[in-house]
Amino acid sequence: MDETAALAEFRAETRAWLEANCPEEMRQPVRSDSDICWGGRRFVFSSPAQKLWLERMATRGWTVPEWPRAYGGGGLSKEEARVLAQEMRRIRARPPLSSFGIWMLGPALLRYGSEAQKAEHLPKIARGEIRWCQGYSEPGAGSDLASLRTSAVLEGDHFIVNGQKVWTSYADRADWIFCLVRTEPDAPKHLGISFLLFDMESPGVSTAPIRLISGSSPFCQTFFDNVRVPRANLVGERGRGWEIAKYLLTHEREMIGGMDSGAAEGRDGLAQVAKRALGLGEDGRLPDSMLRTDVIRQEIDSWAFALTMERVKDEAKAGQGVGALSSMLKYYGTELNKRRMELMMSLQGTEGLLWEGEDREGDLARAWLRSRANSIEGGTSEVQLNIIAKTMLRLPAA
Amino acid sequence: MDETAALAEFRAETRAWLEANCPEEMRQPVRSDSDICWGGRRFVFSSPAQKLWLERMATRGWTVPEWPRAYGGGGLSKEEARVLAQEMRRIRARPPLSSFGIWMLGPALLRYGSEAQKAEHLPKIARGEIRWCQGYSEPGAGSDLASLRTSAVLEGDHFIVNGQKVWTSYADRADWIFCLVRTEPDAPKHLGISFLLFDMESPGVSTAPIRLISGSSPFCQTFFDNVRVPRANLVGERGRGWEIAKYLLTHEREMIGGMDSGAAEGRDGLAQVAKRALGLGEDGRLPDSMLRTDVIRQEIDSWAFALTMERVKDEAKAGQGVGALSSMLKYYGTELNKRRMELMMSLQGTEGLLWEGEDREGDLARAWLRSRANSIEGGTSEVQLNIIAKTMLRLPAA
Amino acid sequence: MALVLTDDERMIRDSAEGFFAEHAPVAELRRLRDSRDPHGFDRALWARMAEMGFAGVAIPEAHGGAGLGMVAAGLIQEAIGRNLSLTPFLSTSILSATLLAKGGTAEQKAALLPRIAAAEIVVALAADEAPRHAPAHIGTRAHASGNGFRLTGTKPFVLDGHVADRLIVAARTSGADSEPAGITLFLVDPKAEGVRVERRSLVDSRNAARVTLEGVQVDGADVLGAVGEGFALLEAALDAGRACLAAEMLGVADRSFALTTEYLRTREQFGRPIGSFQALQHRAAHLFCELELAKSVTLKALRALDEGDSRSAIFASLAKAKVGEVARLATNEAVQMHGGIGMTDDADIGFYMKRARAAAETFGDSAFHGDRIACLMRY
Amino acid sequence: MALVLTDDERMIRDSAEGFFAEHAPVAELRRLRDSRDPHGFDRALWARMAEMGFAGVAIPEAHGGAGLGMVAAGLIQEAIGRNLSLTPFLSTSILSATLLAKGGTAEQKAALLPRIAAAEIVVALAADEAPRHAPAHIGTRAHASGNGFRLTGTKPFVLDGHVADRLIVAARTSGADSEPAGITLFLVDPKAEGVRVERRSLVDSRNAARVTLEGVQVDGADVLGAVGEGFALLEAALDAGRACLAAEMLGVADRSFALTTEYLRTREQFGRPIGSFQALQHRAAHLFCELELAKSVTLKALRALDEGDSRSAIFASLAKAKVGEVARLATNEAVQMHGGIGMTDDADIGFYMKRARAAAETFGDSAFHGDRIACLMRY
Repeated sequence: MDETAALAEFRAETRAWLEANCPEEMRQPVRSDSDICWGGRRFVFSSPAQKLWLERMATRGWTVPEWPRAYGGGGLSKEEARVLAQEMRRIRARPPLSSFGIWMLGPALLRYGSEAQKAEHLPKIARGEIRWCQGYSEPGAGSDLASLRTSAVLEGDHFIVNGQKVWTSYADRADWIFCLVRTEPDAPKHLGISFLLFDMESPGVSTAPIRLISGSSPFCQTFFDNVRVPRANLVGERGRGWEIAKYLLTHEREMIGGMDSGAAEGRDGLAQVAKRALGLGEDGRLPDSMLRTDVIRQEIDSWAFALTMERVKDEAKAGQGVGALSSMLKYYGTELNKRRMELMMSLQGTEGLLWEGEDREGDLARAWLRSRANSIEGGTSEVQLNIIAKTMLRLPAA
Repeated sequence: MDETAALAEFRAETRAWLEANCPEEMRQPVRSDSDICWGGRRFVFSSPAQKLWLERMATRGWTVPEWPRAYGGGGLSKEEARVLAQEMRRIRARPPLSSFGIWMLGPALLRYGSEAQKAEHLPKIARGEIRWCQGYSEPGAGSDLASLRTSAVLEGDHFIVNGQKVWTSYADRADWIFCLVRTEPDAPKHLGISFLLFDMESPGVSTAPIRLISGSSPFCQTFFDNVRVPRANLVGERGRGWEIAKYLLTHEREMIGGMDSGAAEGRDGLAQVAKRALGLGEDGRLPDSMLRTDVIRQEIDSWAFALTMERVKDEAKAGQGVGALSSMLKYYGTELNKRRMELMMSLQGTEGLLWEGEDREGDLARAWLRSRANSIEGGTSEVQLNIIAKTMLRLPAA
Repeated sequence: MALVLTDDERMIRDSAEGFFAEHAPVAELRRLRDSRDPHGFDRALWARMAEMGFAGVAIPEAHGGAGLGMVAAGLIQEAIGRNLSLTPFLSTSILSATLLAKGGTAEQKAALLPRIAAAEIVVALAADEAPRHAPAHIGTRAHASGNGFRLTGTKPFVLDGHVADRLIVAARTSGADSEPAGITLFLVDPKAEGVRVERRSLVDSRNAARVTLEGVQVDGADVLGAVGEGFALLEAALDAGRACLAAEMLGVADRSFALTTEYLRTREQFGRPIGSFQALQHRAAHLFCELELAKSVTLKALRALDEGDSRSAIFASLAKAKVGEVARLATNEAVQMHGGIGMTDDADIGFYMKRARAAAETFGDSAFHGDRIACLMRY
Repeated sequence: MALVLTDDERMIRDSAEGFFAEHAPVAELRRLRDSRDPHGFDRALWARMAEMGFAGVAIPEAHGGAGLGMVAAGLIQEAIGRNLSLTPFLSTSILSATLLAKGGTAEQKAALLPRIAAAEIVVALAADEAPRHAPAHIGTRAHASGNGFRLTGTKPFVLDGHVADRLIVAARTSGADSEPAGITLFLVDPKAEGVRVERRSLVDSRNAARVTLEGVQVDGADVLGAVGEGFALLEAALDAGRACLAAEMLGVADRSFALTTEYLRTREQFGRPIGSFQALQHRAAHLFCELELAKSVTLKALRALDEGDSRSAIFASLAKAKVGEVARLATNEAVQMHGGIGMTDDADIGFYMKRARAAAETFGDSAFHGDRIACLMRY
């Protein structure tokens, strides 16, 4: 398709600017967690280049290209944003900033926040000054998120928050939390929920990391003991937080679902891994015929899934989308990724079992274990199937 | 294990009698439907030998070896009956009589029937004089059998039966029917059902065969229009027929579940079929590696299932059974058999698609289509899984 | 090009769906089957398909066709699958038309393509010899004779062979029985001496024929493409056929899924619609996802053929393999969820299961195409 | 013999279950892991296993064992799986004891078997060299030297190698790297010159070692079995190990299933126990059936070994292949049904998933054994 002249000009300018401003070090693939810039009050940059790159991009508003300029964004159109993304990929530029503020809270604030809330929080997100975490799940409320019990009782100009959250990603490193609380204990369960923002340094907030089966601890339990939150930090209407929560969940779902792309470009395909692990027989085929069968089936499904992501995007662009397919992508993508990791483990045999030791031993086993959470976090596979049955297939409620 | 002297003597006598009395023609494998003796008023024997074999066996009560002699049975112990079965297998003797009366109604009458009912019906079943069919399912009541609506209203000494049954096997050839009817329309649904016997020649009974996707019509719809059934033909208590029905269903389930035995002796294994269809490669393996994988997995499961049937039987004998596993055998066996037939079709490629024509063309496709009913008839796979979840796993009701 | 239908393509889809639903629904399949129709399809329908531009959809306009390409052809075939319509579209308008358009001489094209577009003739491909698809496995021999060849061999499964006005026969002019090199394609008149055609009926009520060739004389003008180099041409046509079969299976699967979800919403058991049972809901929801994948691979395969993508063989195999499995799952689940009703000949759903199986076995099943993908990707 | 446990075997099963539940439950695995115990198991437990007759369960009474055979051994290993107990039972009491009992000289048996039965020593098998099990793939070389051999090679994955008092090393005295012929087994002292042992930790908190042999001198008396004919002996021991691993995986799967159904009965979401959701009920019911199959193949494999059944290799592979898949399904479903809790290190269920995976990869996974069954059945 031909690009409009304006867009072509934007592309040329962008390319030139990126060439001039993206530090060489920031053009390398992300190799470890410390290469990711999360921002926040307590963030320690892993290099001067990482800091410089964030500052330069934030100055242009390009950490959040499509947000309005008034809130620290780049004010770009969808097409311009796509061009920027393409040009960044071209030079393999790293994302200047990764943040739940950008992915989740920002879009919700843009839609549901008051003017004061937008002005207060969005620029700090855009500049990576405040790192956010998400207070949704509770010990008794997993898939059944709406049964949450953390309470927020209004006393004068403050909500007094008491309760406990689990699965708060990086709560121990976050500055602020966006949090679902129950403000109307007597309302029907979906209608008593509100959406609050507060500082993690508020008195009464404490966190404890959760150790996972993979050995790492990206999640915390978070406890609230009479935490005082200014009433002005309520987003949207009181008792209407469930709507905002659902809006956020849809974003999260699409993010998680997109993780499998076995046959997609840029990533080492399963077949390549199999070839390295097993070699090829004289007939040019992988020598273990049962494993080869499983690899083939996995590759077929991965490819079909990648094409489906492409088609869904193209249909959305063309205005032909059949509606929210995020549950489908989330369910299928995560199940696929789990199968892929199982196969990766099978291909490596006993070497895949190694846990600690020299070099990167244990990486594969950890990634395998990590993948098991994909079909649980952000709404379990079972919840996604329920949603599909109800919204896409219009099957009657149980 | 050593056989007791008495059992050894019984074996010797049985062997001698069978040798002397089983016609040579009755020692051939069953090749077509006409080789099966169903008995009944209108049955036409396919050969004098078939008739003779039935008469001789019936005279000894060996069409129903374990039934009491008083009702036309052989009065054998479990051990003697096993010896008889072994000796019949030894000379490949055909069953002298196949009948729903033997498999289903007989055991139920022995347990629930009145003395008069036993004396009236059991000897005729044993001698193959009366052929029975089963009136259970109705158009609106498939898996939910207990919601049946065929009514039986008592008027004086007769029930007046009105309604409709479906899936009545061979109703068009049967002499009598054992039938579930609703006698208490106001009772809770499981408590209003009664178990009636009546003659298919009664005025008001009519049948219409159902054509299946396989082209054959073993089943009928059966209609009852003011059929008068003597009150004495009620089996067990009025309103307690559901218990009898369940007892029968367990028998049926075990019969259907046992149909897969891919790796069992005596039947051509799937691997053999695959070898004939595909040949072997130079490495001694089937040349199509994906199909070979599927064949291997199917053979593993078939073998594991056959061993499970063996273990369940052995445990029952040893008094160690964990309870009714009939739902497990029914569910798994039928699903396995469906997969097996799919693979058989794949192995034959386009030849498997042939429908009518020379020789036995169409046999495979018909058998494949027939296999699809296995997981529906006698309680669907879904119903069996419900039963397992409830009775074996004690999971809470929905 | 974006992986989405253009406005033109959506119009074709809608008009094809309307056409087959009106003129060739499942009831028509039933009628043709039960009357044991000697042709196994309705010639009037075939003629109407010419009027609609369907018969020549993939034939260049220069030869009387619509020149719309494979995406359009696939949409027609999808509508055929949705309605289980009986037509010689696949054999004639896809396989034979592709072979002629890509490999034919000017004379051959002029003689045959306009007549296909006009639905005046049926042309059938007589290639496969093994029950399990193996396109290079050609044992039929063509020996040089006079200014042409004499053909001898048996083709046990020629789609629409019993009604074909012309056959395209793959025979071996050199090489061993399963070598790609040495295969040559010939145009053969089924009425020629030495040709025997026996109709064979199939489980899905389509028809095929066993074609036996006993020293059938053809001359040099009957050679289609280059002598000994027919395999590449054959594969190109087969890939078009495979992509269209994927589209047909997609139609079969999608329609049987729609019939099933409708049944789930209305059929009651245990006092509630069976679609309210969560175990069935989850299976249906999973199937929904599989169908979405099937749609994507089908469109990609057709698009790749139109674009001359160097990976179009891979995409054709991807579509045939994936959609074959999805259609099998969809129709099996459909019959199971329909319960006893699904086993009766009165219900339409069984026809979908039969067709899904037959289409999956035609020109390579999922095992064949999975292996082909891996070989093309070198593993 | 009937496919059912005898009264004696049921007593062994109950006593093994009681023993490991009391002395080596999951909490003990946690303790050993978190304290980074240098042995990776509790020597006191191992000594108690001798008192119970477990350490020598499969060793003939003449050599100080209980002489109870493989069904008994499998029941012990099943209890080990159920409790995830850490012991050198598999390496020492099954693999090494089988090799010594079947292939050892009178002197070797007298020297080692009673000490194994008494749990005084740990003996480890150093055979596999490839990450994916390939028992004939032995590259370690044994060159004649003096009145014995010099061994050179690397064994990257020797179970319990870090605590072994004696190693049984498979090395090649002749033949090519992946030929069955030419393999010889040797008894090697891990303290001998040229032996290097490096501990490697595993995902399931078991331990293995990389054993490197650099010109390690052994003499003729250290040869176990006949020179060059070690493969058959090795396979016999491996089949015993595979059947016992199937038993262990059965214990793992069965216990994780029990934990899961218990969780389904008690955990509430949406105002009701999650076990009341039909989709989960059906998955659990299916798993129940798979577990029944797993029980049957395991018992058959063990029984066949005790009876010297000519098909015992097939049954060992059948059990390893089938139970491996069932254990994978059972533990995956267990983690999924436990939801977020299942992903935490605090919950036991993750340990079962890790062990199921590790046991499945050891001595051949389902792909390996599926292929082996087919090859043994000649297809």
